[in-house]
Amino acid sequence: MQLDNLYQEVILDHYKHPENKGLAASYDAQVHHINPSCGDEITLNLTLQGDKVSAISWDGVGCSISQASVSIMSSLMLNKNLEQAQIILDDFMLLMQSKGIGAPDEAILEDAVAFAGVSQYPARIKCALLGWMAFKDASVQAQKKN
Amino acid sequence: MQLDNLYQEVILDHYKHPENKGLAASYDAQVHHINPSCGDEITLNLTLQGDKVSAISWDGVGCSISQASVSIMSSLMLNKNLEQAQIILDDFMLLMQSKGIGAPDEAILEDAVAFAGVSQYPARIKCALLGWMAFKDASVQAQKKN
Amino acid sequence: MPLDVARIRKDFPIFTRTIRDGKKLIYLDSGATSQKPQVVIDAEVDFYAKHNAAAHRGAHQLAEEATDLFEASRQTVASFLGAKSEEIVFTKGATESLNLLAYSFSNAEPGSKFFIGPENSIVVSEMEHHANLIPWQQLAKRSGAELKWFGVTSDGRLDESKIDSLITANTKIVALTQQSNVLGTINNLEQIIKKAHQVGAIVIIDACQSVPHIPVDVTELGADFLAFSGHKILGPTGVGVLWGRYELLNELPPFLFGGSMIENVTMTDATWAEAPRKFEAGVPNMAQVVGLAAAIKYLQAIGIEEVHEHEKNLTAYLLKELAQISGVSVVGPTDLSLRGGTVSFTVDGIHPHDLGQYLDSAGIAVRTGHHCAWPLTRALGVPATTRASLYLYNDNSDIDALVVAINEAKKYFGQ
Amino acid sequence: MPLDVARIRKDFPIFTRTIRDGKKLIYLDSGATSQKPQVVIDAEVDFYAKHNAAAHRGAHQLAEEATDLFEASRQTVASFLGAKSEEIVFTKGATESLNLLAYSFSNAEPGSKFFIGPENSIVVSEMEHHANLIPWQQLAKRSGAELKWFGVTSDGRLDESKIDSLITANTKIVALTQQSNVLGTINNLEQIIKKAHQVGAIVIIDACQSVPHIPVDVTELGADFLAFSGHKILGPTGVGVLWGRYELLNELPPFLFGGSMIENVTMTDATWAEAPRKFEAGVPNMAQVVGLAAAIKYLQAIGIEEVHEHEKNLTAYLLKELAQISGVSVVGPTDLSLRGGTVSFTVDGIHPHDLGQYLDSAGIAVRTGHHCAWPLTRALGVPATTRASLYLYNDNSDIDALVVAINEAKKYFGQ
Ligand SMILES: Cc1ncc(COP(=O)(O)O)c(C=O)c1O
Ligand SMILES: Cc1ncc(COP(=O)(O)O)c(C=O)c1O
Repeated sequence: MQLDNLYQEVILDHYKHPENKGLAASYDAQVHHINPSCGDEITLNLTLQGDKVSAISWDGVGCSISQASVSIMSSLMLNKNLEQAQIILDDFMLLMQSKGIGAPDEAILEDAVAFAGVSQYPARIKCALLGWMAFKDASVQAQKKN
Repeated sequence: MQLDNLYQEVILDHYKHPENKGLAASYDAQVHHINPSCGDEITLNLTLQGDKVSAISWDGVGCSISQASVSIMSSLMLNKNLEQAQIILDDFMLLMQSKGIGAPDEAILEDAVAFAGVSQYPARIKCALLGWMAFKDASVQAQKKN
Repeated sequence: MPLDVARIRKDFPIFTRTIRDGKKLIYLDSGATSQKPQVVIDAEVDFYAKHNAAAHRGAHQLAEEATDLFEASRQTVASFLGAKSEEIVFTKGATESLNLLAYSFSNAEPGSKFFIGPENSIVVSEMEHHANLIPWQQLAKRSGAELKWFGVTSDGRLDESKIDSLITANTKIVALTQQSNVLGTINNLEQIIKKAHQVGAIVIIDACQSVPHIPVDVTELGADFLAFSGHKILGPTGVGVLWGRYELLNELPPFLFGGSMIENVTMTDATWAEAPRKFEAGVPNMAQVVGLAAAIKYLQAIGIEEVHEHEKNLTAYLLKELAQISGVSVVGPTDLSLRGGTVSFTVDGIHPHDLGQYLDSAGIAVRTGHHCAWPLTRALGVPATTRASLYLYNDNSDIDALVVAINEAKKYFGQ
Repeated sequence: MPLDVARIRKDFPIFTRTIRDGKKLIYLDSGATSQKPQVVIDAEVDFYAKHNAAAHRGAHQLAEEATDLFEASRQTVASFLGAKSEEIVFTKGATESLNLLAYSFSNAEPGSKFFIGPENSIVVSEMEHHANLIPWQQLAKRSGAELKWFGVTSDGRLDESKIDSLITANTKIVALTQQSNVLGTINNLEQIIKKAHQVGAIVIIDACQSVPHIPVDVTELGADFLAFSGHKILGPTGVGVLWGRYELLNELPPFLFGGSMIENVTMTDATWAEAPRKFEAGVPNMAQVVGLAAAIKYLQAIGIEEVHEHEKNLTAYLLKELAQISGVSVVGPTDLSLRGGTVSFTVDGIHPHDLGQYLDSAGIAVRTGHHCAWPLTRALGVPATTRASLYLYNDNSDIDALVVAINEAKKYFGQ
């Protein structure tokens, strides 16, 4: 079934068992992002130690794609330094724009390669990006604070 | 030629030799009417004696239809009482809405029957009506004054 | 007479295409936009191919024909609504119609009946589409007026209990939807209109979701202005209607300024043509207006009463079937006398976006999200809903397909 | 390469019809609206028949396709203008584009670079179309700003001699036409744009009559905003474009409020999406936007340079032929380097309306009157003019027919 390209098992797993969900009490930056076309929302807390992501937690409501994406992203980014995080982010953006023909680098994106199928569904790309955009925003703010 | 229905000789005659053109110095009411879609303008001076149109004069710029129409109208209305004028006006309005199939009453409209052909050219009906609307407006104002 | 849906579907070319590798198109998204019968497409084509010229601007034959078609379309719309021809203003859509009103109020001088100041209030409801909410929020900000609103009852009806504190002597505008695009609720506006007129307020009706589906006669309705979009009533995109009671419409200050809406213009000043012309600046959306008239004639030939009856039966069937699926909750009234064929619902454990995607993979088009009525979605306490909206080309088999697919989706997403 | 007009005419279905009992259609009214090639009509039909759904509002396949077509059209328009995709706002026409700007300025808060107050001035010209004059008159009234204008020289050019007193440190807006719809004058705006930017003013270009006829690259032009209509560039009615430099466009407050232009909405407040979305409230004129893109592609395939060259040659021929008819006076420049193919003229003793009617009876469509530029007509000291306006489907034989008919009209009206 074509739909299985979109809803890979790892996505549905993360949707049901999200990682790093539940907001930490302390953080360097907190951001709240919304997808205006569907109403999905997430709040993301980020803490840096030097230029390393030392803590990341989030809460939100939304579809399996947006929630699984932020879950996978949060695990992926934890303990990365900001340079590595940027590389991952760029790669993920590229994958989202690839219209289903991108060949994602599993060494970099790890579980996030599961979102390759999303790029065939233009209306869902924003769902997949919601958490990543929040991370980008939060990391800028956290750096400013430090 | 179909166009001859529109440009009857009496129309072109009045266009070249307009009657009652040149504004009288005194009047009961003066009105200025414009056709916004083409820029035709006329000024009309009207004097009543009791309920009789005792003087009517006008000036203006515009196409043959608008200028001939005000010329013919002015001659027709002169010395009529307001009741007769209203009958003539109503008849002319009806003729203009007749889409080329009206049978104008020559006993009432006299030379103004020449405008029967205008009703086939929707864009020109406003030209033919310009002077008549000015007359209507002026007669209301003149009555108020008296 | 029940509608012959099989025959009706033949009038709509889109139903000859398939979805996602060969699946039949089950279109349940008419609340967002309706499909177009061939006669509407043909009317636009005919205009371009045979009569295209700038209406009201030229003494040549093409311009005459374009003008005739354009004005005859105004007549068609007027008689459909029980209105006078000169009460119909063509816009690009309901959104423009409603914004036109909000800006025209702003353009009124002190002393005008349209002038609105800090002492006034504007009343809307919690079930408004953004298009009938944000323009009034902004007018309130520009003018200093207070924005008030009717709430929504837990079963999705307009809560009229506070009418006396909402509509008061200071109320200038009451702007309400006739049929909710989320809940399907049909609002009986009689009492509210009466009350509004008692206090001298102007009543504006968002009829986007009503005029395409139920008989609406503006004289009977008794409101002052009414707006709807062509694309939801089988017509082209890019055209909408604003109806206004003539005395009001003609007194209302204009909104867009430009060609064809003027009486006289100098470098520093301008005066206006009479309504409706003064609200139609620029070369109009002629082909779309002509297409809209064709859509209305198509609906009239079938009968808007018949369409309404058909949708009522379909809605009854849809509600009955949805009630049998465990985990499905319909938001909005279930009493058929209070609602039309727009049905929003949630399915436990499946986000609407995921459900919509699954349905799409089965060829079924629905809408998911807040449906441009975000405050309502929030008031209902759901993050989003899935909406199936019906029209004359739907039948029970579409609903059966939806029900099968919802049950499949529940399995797919492990619920 | 000269245009193959005979082949081009075959692309336009309207040329298969006849006028006034069998006469060939000689269409010289493209300045009012252009005719449509079959590919444009087909693009609209194709949208309705195969891909119709509400763009940006649904996760189903039809909505995806509608969104793709809509956004690809934005890309087509952008690359035609040398702009970025996100700098293109779709409106219902140039009139809306220009009014959008005037109202958005009004919506700016004090402190914003768009805020305009009594200390500011707005500069236009005496040759503006009402659509680029009255919105600024009204903005001046709303804001208390002063309206100033460039005059027109006796030969119909922009009189730039007073530039230094017109454009000053207080100037907020300079809004000018790139090509006059009456005189045909092409304004070289380089100096004015430079001067306007020196004083920090925002430059708005009415490109209605230029973009369809001459290559326009917004980056080279250097203005800040630019507006034109689809229907004058072979496209559908009911669609227009506003281009804006992105930083400015994104900062500009929105105009129409409603669905799809928001970021977040509560009952009392709303925040906006980024440009261009924040200027496109409501379900958009999708079929018309797609048709406009088809029109632009059609023009690009022929080559806008080639179209311009063709019109230049035709204009030269038209001016030469008109000069040979006694009693005919052309208003506007006769120097071909200063003008395009819109030629207004008067004929001694024949009112333009009568001439137009005569020409119509010969199958020739022209426009007569003030052409929605009444202050200009007054400045020229004529009550009205007759206007012949050329496009890619015209050739010398059309001009020959016009000349014959003018001579006949002179006899008919006894001149
Ligand atoms: C120079 C100019 N500006 C503005 C307009 C207004 O365009 P529209 O009527 O398509 O909105 C026109 C055409 O009517 C025009 O020629
Ligand atoms: C109730 C309601 N009001 C207003 C609108 C706005 O209509 P449009 O987007 O066609 O301008 C819609 C549809 O989107 C609607 O459903």
